[in-house]
Amino acid sequence: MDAESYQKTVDQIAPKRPVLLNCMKAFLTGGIICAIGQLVSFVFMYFFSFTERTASNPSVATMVFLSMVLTGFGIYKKIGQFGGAGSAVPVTGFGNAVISAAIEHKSEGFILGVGVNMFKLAGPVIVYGVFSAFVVALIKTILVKMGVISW
Amino acid sequence: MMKKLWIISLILLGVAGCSEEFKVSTYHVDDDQQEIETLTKVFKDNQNLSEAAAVFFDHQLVVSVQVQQMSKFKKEKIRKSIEKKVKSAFPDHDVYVSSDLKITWELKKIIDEQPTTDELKKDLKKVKALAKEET
Amino acid sequence: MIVSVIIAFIVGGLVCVIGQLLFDVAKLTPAHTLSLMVVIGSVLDGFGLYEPFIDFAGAGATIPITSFGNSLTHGALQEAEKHGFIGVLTGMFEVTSSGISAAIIFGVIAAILFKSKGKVS
Amino acid sequence: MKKTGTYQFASKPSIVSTAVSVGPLEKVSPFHPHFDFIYEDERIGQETNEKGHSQLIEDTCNMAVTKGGFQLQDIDLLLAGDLVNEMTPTNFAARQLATPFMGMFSACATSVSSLITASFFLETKLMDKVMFGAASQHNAVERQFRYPIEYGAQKPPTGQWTVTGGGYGILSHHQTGKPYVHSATIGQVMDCECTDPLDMGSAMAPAAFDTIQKHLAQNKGTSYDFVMTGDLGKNGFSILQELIKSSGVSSYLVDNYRDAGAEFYGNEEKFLSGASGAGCSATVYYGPIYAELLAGKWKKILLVATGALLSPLSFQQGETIPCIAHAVELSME
Repeated sequence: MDAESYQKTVDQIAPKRPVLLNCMKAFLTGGIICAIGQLVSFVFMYFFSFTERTASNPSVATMVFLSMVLTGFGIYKKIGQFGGAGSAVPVTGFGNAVISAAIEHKSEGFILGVGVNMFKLAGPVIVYGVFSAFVVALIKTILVKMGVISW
Repeated sequence: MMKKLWIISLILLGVAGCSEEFKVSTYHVDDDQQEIETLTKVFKDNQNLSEAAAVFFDHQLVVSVQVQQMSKFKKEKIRKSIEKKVKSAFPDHDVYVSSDLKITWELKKIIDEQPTTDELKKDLKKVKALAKEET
Repeated sequence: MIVSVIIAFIVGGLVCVIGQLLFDVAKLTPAHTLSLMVVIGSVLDGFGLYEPFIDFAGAGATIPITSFGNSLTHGALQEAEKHGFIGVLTGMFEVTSSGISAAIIFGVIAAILFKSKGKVS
Repeated sequence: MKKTGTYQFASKPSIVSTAVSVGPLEKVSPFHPHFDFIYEDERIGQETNEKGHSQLIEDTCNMAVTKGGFQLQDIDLLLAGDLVNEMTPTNFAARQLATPFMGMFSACATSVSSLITASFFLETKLMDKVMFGAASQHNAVERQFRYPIEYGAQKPPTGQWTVTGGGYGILSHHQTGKPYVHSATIGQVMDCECTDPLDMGSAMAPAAFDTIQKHLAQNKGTSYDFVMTGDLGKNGFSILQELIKSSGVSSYLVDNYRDAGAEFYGNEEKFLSGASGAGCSATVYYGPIYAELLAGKWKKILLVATGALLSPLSFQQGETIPCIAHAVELSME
């Protein structure tokens, strides 16, 4: 049996991912999470002295907190199976990745387990976020110094 | 509430571009109507605003504008152009223009309460400090 | 205000749809998808496009992970504006820290409080 | 002539006792009346999943010994395995059981590879009682191969659910009234360049097909009640059926194919393509299937356990997923 023709058979028989349905679910889930984030930021603006801009930081932290509660009680993975990227792309998904790894590796202790493995899944986001930010900022700074663009 | 819902539905239909009701609220300690009118004209000249609030106090002018949803991409540009216009209209005032919702809320609170001079001084200081904070 | 919530819902939802397409059509793993989205956010800020996007969509732009890349770049650029090239290195975490620090703090707290349960979804 | 890996056991070694235990989630399985023990706690009352895994193996082995009316010191050899790194759950359970022990690893095909190996030991008459089997624990295996349990990753419809459970049996010299091992086929590793670790069924189907074909070719004219594969799942099983249909193996007097993984959780959609894990084939083969053989419901069946021989490392290094399938033919007189 050659691999190529077998892959064709697999493609024919294997159930297709319901892309459209998944996208609708992702839209709904992600939309709700962002709408909640917006409401949370209004709360920070209304009751505390945060402006539209500065409210985003405590809102993000609050969303991560909510993510911790949902992850801890085993609810976030159900949301994840339903929402797909809708629950992975918002910062709550980042929180879920960190927190689930932390809970999972508790059994190996707090240093070698939780500490070492916490960013097992979310690490690349930070690594490539920082690296791309560095590259982008460097290029822009060079262009500004050369006088091609301004800040 | 109903009016808000009505406005929203209009926006969602995409026809709300210019028909949105434009509200200006002001508080002038010395109640100088002419100054208020000059300022209101600056706001009315800009088609992108949905709400504006301003407080005059002792040659200070703190302004906040709310930009219509569809113009929010250009929010910073709009704020800057308003700032420029207000500054040229009130050259003898210390002008501060913000486009932040929180500042609008705070200014409206001041306008509603019409506080005494001392309190107003404190309030405005607080508002300005808030607005200066960056992300 | 309600408009802002609806806009956050729609825009945030659409950002997630892009993520879902990267999952299902491009067949990327979650880690690849999220890394890519962070890079996109950081590049958009390089062109000065992410801040207007936040002005427009509020939480629809700040809650998705793309805002992570934006704030990293933004911090770096702000510092670079003040201190030149050194700022590119030092400014990185100026703005972002809340997401990362919240995740670390709540991660450790969660590890103290919870145990994983293998219940089926 | 190329070796086919098929052997017949003239001494007809019999499976004299079996025991099967599963976790709480497996209660939904249509096979559950035949499980000897269903734990209320997926961690078997232990601190960690791995300890629970070990406890499950130890308990089930003890059960198999007790059910057969034996004692642990009667066991000549324990041949068993699981999926966790270096098979510590089985090794640790063997420490408690204190019988002679050799670890077996054929991924999810360990249930059958251990039985085949046991049959050779019995055939030589050097040993009297060999215990064989395999187990898996959902949380421990998921962490090893995929994501943390609480991570909200979306599984595609081809994904499978690792069973918490273990099945062990004791193989002894021929006894009338007990199912015996008639023959076996040791499979070869097949690789059809599948790469998706969330679609093991497709990766394993060619291995199952190859082993079935070899075994049936050596036993022409034999009529089977059914051929049952291990954990192809609904998706992998439909691919196997397609392979069989397009190749004409159906002429070998087999018209009934089954798959333990596809049947394990019934039609519960939340388990997606069905069950997998070393515990899947082990619990089904040595639980319900053994019970039905013993009751005389079936006369001759072919069990083909399948295993995907990947590790997270090999997957991340871009390797494809090689797979294996071992077949054992059980008869009941």
